[in-house]
Amino acid sequence: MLDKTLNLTEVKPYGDTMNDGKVQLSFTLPVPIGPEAIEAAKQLLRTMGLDNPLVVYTVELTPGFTFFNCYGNLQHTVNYLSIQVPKVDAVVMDMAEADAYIKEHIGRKLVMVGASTGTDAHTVGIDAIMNMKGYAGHFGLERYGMIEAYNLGSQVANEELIAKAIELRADAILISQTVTQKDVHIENLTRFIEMAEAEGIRDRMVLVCGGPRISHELAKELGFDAGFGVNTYATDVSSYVAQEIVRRSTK
Amino acid sequence: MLDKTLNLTEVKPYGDTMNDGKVQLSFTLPVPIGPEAIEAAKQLLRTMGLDNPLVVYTVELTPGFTFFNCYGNLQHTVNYLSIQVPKVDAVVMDMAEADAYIKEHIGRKLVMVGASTGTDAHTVGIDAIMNMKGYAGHFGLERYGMIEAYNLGSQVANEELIAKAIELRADAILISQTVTQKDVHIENLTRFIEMAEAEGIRDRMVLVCGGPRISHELAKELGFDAGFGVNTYATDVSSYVAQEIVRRSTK
Amino acid sequence: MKESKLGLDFVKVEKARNKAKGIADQVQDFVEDYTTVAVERTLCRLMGIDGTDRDGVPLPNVVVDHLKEKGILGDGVLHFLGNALYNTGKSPVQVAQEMAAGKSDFIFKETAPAAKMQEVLQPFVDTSVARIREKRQVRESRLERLGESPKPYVYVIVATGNIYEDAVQATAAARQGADVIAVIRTTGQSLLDYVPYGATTEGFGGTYATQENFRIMRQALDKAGDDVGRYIRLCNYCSGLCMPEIAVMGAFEGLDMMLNDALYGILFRDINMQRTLVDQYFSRMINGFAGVIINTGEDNYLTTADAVEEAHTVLASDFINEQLAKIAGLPEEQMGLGHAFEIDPELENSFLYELAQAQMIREIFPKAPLKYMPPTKFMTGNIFKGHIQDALFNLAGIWTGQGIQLLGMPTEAIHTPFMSDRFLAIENARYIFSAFKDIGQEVSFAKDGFIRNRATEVLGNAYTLLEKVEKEGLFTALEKGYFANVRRPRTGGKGLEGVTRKSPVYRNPYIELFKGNR
Amino acid sequence: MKESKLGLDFVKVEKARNKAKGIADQVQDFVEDYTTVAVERTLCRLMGIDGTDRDGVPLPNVVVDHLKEKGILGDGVLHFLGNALYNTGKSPVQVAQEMAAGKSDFIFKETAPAAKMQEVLQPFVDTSVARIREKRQVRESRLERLGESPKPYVYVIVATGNIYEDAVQATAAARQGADVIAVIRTTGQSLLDYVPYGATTEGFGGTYATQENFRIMRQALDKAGDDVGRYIRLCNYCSGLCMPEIAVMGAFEGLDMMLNDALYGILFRDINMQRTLVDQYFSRMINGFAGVIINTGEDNYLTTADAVEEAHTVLASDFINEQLAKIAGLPEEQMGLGHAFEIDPELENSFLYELAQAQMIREIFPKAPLKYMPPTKFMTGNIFKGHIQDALFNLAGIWTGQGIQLLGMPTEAIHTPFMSDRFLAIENARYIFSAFKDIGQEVSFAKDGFIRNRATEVLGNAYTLLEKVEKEGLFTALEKGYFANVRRPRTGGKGLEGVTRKSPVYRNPYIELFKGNR
Ligand code: B12
Ligand code: B12
Ligand SMILES: Cc1ncc(COP(=O)(O)O)c(C=O)c1O
Ligand SMILES: Cc1ncc(COP(=O)(O)O)c(C=O)c1O
Repeated sequence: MLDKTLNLTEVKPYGDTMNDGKVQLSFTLPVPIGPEAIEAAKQLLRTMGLDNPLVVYTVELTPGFTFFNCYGNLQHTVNYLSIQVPKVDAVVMDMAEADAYIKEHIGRKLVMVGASTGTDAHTVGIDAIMNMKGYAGHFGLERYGMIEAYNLGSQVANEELIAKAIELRADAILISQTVTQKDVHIENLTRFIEMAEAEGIRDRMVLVCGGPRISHELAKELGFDAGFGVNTYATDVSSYVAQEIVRRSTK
Repeated sequence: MLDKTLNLTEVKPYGDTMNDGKVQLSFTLPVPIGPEAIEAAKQLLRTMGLDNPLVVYTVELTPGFTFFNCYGNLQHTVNYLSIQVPKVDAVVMDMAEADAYIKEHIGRKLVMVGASTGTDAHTVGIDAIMNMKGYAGHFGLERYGMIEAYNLGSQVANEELIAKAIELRADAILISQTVTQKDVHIENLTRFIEMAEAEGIRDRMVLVCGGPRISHELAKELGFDAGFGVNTYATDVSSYVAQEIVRRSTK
Repeated sequence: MKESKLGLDFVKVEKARNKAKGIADQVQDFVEDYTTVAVERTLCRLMGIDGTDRDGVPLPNVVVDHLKEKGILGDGVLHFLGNALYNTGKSPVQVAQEMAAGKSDFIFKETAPAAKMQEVLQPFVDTSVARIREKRQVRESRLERLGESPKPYVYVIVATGNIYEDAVQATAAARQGADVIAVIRTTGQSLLDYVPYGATTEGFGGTYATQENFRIMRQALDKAGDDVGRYIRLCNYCSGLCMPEIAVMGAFEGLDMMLNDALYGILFRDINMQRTLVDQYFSRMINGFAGVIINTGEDNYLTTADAVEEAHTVLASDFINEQLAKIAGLPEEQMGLGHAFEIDPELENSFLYELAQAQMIREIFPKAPLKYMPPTKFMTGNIFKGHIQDALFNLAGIWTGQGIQLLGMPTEAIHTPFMSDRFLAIENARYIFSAFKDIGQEVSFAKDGFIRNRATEVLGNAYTLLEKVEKEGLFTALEKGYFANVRRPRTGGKGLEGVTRKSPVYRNPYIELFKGNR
Repeated sequence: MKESKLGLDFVKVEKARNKAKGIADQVQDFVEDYTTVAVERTLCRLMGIDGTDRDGVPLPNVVVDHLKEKGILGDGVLHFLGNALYNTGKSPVQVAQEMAAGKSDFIFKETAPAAKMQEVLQPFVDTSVARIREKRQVRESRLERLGESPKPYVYVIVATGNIYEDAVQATAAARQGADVIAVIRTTGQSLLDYVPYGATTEGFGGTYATQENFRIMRQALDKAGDDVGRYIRLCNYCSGLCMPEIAVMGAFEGLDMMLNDALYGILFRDINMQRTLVDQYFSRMINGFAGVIINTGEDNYLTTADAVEEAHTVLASDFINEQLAKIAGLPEEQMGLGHAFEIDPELENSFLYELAQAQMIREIFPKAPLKYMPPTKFMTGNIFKGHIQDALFNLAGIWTGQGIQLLGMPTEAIHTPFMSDRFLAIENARYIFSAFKDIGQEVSFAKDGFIRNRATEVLGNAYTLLEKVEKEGLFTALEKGYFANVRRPRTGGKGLEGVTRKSPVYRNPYIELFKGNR
């Protein structure tokens, strides 16, 4: 019998009844369509911990490749209460507040240099953060009175970005990465950190990255100070950088 | 590195490269939206054997329930070559062939009684098999010269069906089951077999069931002689029953 | 009315409507002379009789079954109760309880004078009428306060089997944008000749319709409606062996919509035709008085028959349902006449066929809040394609201005909806309704084009069918399988034993009170 | 032409077209005086120079870079080769190979007479022309034999990074109903000033465009086409620093379509504007002669700018691309002018905006096989909703009779397509194309309605913009950021160093052979 009470230390997927464990899946197997294919799919579902594996639709995409739509009841659980996710440590301030904060606690304009790096040509993300007009009703960093923002555009090589940041005596570097195929972003960001260390700016500047597949956790792992994912606005970045710089100067 | 050769003893899901293991999933967790929810989802994906768990979309369906769209790379494999699926043992004959076969090998009309049983009111499936006009271009059993087919309709009680079958001296009973919520079909089919045994017809008649969630394997487990799923036609059933009866009579 | 976008022949429409009126009048001639166990149980409930005996048998059944056994049901339960009250001074529910306890059967030798009986019953009649009227007023004032949703209403089902889980699902759906929540009934309930009692948590493919379940869900939706600032309508099912009984329970608990079709039970549940036709009359009267929108079930024709070949049977049946509802005093604004997007997706120009059909029904029943049903028959386990089939259905709905859009679920061929399925379905509808908001007034259909010709053809075929049914009578038409290819014998099916000819003393004051009133 | 469904002012359309002609003529005045390293490498390839040196540098680069270093590129590679052949009796590829091996640089004191040079070059010119013409004829006879697909063509991408895996995916897509397969290029290739050599298996977000990869894919598609009984078109990308070079490789290998936009490289890859404008001219001439349909990239404007506000920039750019293509001798039937369904799904009546835009472009360029791009910007990780966005895109495509429907994938916001994503996308398109087959001829748009007004407004704004650009010149317009809100300096960006003024001895016989011919 299904235990229908919610236990946050043993959370299961929910279809229409607490703890029913319902999960929807689809995938392709490189085997021809038929009862054996269905059985293979079911066996895989079972290895994933899914009870009552149900193959509801199959189609052969091309001879030897079968696509499956499936459902199953997951037996695994997760302890929601034990989850700790590292979060960017900053109070989000709006533009006026951030400007006032920088004026009061730092007393000079902060210099921030941003780019979409490597072979990545996606600029909409970094533009959303930096450009004057901003994004979704939030002005970008270029509009801030107390921030001097330089947006170098796309496909900027790591060396070039670092050189520019040194030249401008940047307080923070903002990197955007969108293409993630074959983990090209991880490689590129890792190389950036190596170079930043080699150039001795690793601890002198606040290093920030962002993009649709970036999380703060990932950024920290790679050696950045902070990372931002979807639905980030200039306010998030400016608040964090300003507070981080104050934090560092008072250490 | 991905091994890009197909090994049928270790089959993995296929996204766009052999053995990449790509699986698409969606599910709801009874927790509020946020980074902790995403982490919970990722942990569950890992317990399922999915590497690189990727949460690509989240939305809170109602406070405290978050829906996730995810991808991941399955590490488990399945040995396709070792799979054995029991199959209905019959050569499919068309209507004319079946009639001729019955005439030649049995020499009298076969009586088949069908129904959608229990509380199940879905008749389209059993009608597709039995009704004169048939389904998808295949005539139904009522059209066969050498079959006397009785379709009792829907919501027929097991006792009633068995009584009718005995009265008509049926050669085969055909049961259709569509509603599967809370395994009501399993219960109903199991009860039918118990009753059939009690009434002593278990081995005297060929017992067949069918429906969108019925497989031959499941039917055998439940004690039926054969089971038929989606895309079954009258030809499949008539061929099987006729050949099975010949098989039994020659034993 | 505005000019037809289809160039419909409205003279033919009126002729068809007249044929349907002829059919309905014939039916009504029969109906007036009969009552049923369900009608009588309904009167018990109106008298305040509720609860069960020690074995769980509902008290209305205890009373009515007893009268039936005694062979005096034709006198009507109110005759019996009037006499019992007059003779004992007890209340109806006390009478029922004591009868259930075996204390007395309250059947007295002599009968009180009719006027006296009326007098003792009147307070109970008044109470019941006031109770229903009050619920209607609550709805109206909530609607006034919270405002009305634009049409098509977004209608979704919940069907977990457990009323408390249903309430969670319904609340979530309301927050996501649902305007109407229907609680699907468990398989088999429509064949029960009683209504279960109390809150229930175990159903198959649906949840029991009980008065307590109605109350629990009404409360949940009122709360959700306040939270989201919209009035959320609640829907349940009249059809089956308890049509009027469930109608009155819905009226008591403030339901807003009920599935109620004059033919559905006959065709799809093998309920005896005499029984259902008598039951539908009183049930619709109650729905009408309670301000409940009925939903008819023409969509079901197309789950078995072909949507192109049999399109005209849907229209013909809508005409018949309209006329029968009219006789029961139901205003057009409460007639959720049904039809469905059950067209084969493989058919070339499938959407054009459907557009013609949907627009045609819209123009023929201009005031009715048409109930439009989603694809079900051609839905498969391919949830991705299914989601698009549903999007096209939503498109046809906004394009032709349907009233009630019963959202399709991507998982239609798999399971009753998960919470997330409902979310996706609502998101689908909201996107389509917004993206195509003004399409209806932006486009017109080519003269002599495919769409106009198709509508003309379907109307023509419907007219021919209605003509035939009027000539032969509805009973015969049902016997011959004119609808949904299903044949039903006049004296076959379930529930005939519950039909009784009214005796001369029979009285039902509610007919006068309810019919056409509010 | 048939009457406009939008009541478009075709006088204004012609005026706009004239403005665009003025713009293109100005550009051409500049273009005629220049050549580029890419153009010269293209001529090397036409001469049969292929392969690489020991370090993997392609031989065309070896030759052209050498001439550039010597400062004599302005004379043209054919001048150099003519002389070398005349003096040595070797073939062009031998010349290149020996140069690469450091054996000789073939730069001779005296120059042979022009007529003599022409004579020695002529056999190689003839061979190259015959080779391209033959490929064109192969296409035509296959099309004749297998028949043409109805429009819109179903166009899908493959992008695994591995050409062999791409071939598997492409074959699967062809079986599922794709008419065109585009092999997306790896990130960054458009900024390489050479074309990699040989079969490749490692790309990011796409696969290298190489001549060998073209060949492998062409072969796979021919096989698949035979199996399914349809001709399957192959598409790749000209844009970048190697526009004409890739065009000629495509011509040699029987490609059918190429992305080729006069402005795309400038705006979206920061390639120098002089460079791209010179390159596009020769590349389009080659595409034209080879019977290749070009696809322009106006869709990209809307991936950054707003689809409602900037709709007119798409139309204006289509006009400019049309006129530049015309100058290069490309027939209208090969102009796959671009636009895109990048409208915010949250916008009320979003589909009506899009319908107006798509129909407008259809009517303004009646012979062009318009390339219609799917939603990308507003696609999210919600693959279910995304599938519906794509369905609406497909609906707009069939409704307005687009030429090439670049199918959207439900996973657009997530990854380059899986085999199953492509299946779902094709299934989506086929369903919509069939369900709405004749919708275009069935409906018309209300006079003074939303759709007509919107089309008129966009045309008006496009005209105003073209007027301004004609006055200021295209170079200045690009400097001022009139397109896609991107500003590019005239002498900035990549590849300017590869642009050279032609010297008086410069000759390119292909211009005469290719332009407007077939
Ligand atoms: C627009 C777009 C393009 C445009 C880019 C135009 C431009 N000027 O940027 C064009 C058409 C040029 C393009 C080209 C390509 N694209 Co593209 N593109 C997209 C698209 C449709 C939208 C991306 C976008 O603009 N999102 C909107 C912005 C606002 O969101 P965002 O980037 O996530 O930014 C937010 C946050 O992440 C964060 N953030 C981002 N950066 C930063 C930085 C910092 C410091 C901070 C604090 C925050 C932050 O804040 C932002 C605001 O909230 C996506 C699909 C999709 N719907 O997501 C594909 C997509 C990203 N592209 C893709 C690919 C593969 C390509 C190509 C490589 C294809 C090819 N081979 O030709 C090319 C080449 C590009 C290259 N070399 O990199 C893939 C990536 C697959 C993957 N996961 O690896 C996608 C997912 C499409 C797909 N399914 O194939 N693309
Ligand atoms: C049509 C339909 C109805 C019609 C039925 C009309 C009729 N006369 O049959 C109506 C509207 C009445 C109906 C009602 C209900 N339905 Co219904 N219905 C469907 C629907 C849309 C199609 C089923 C169908 O006809 N398929 C076509 C036939 C040809 O396919 P088939 O049955 O699989 O048959 C083939 C094979 O399986 C096989 N076969 C079948 N039987 C047999 C027997 C033998 C002996 C053999 C050899 C082969 C065989 O051969 C057939 C031909 O190839 C499905 C959704 C869907 N798209 O699948 C829901 C569906 C089956 N219904 C469902 C439900 C829950 C109900 C209700 C219980 C809802 C309610 N509470 O009101 C009711 C009550 C019915 C009841 N008491 O059983 C659910 C079942 C969920 C589940 N898995 O448990 C479904 C999946 C919809 C959903 N998502 O909720 N339904
Ligand atoms: C009119 C009508 N009543 C009732 C139902 C519900 O079915 P049941 O009779 O099982 O409650 C339907 C379902 O489609 C219907 O259309
Ligand atoms: C005209 C044109 N060329 C080329 C491309 C491909 O991009 P890349 O320049 O990276 O090859 C596109 C993509 O949208 C395009 O529109």
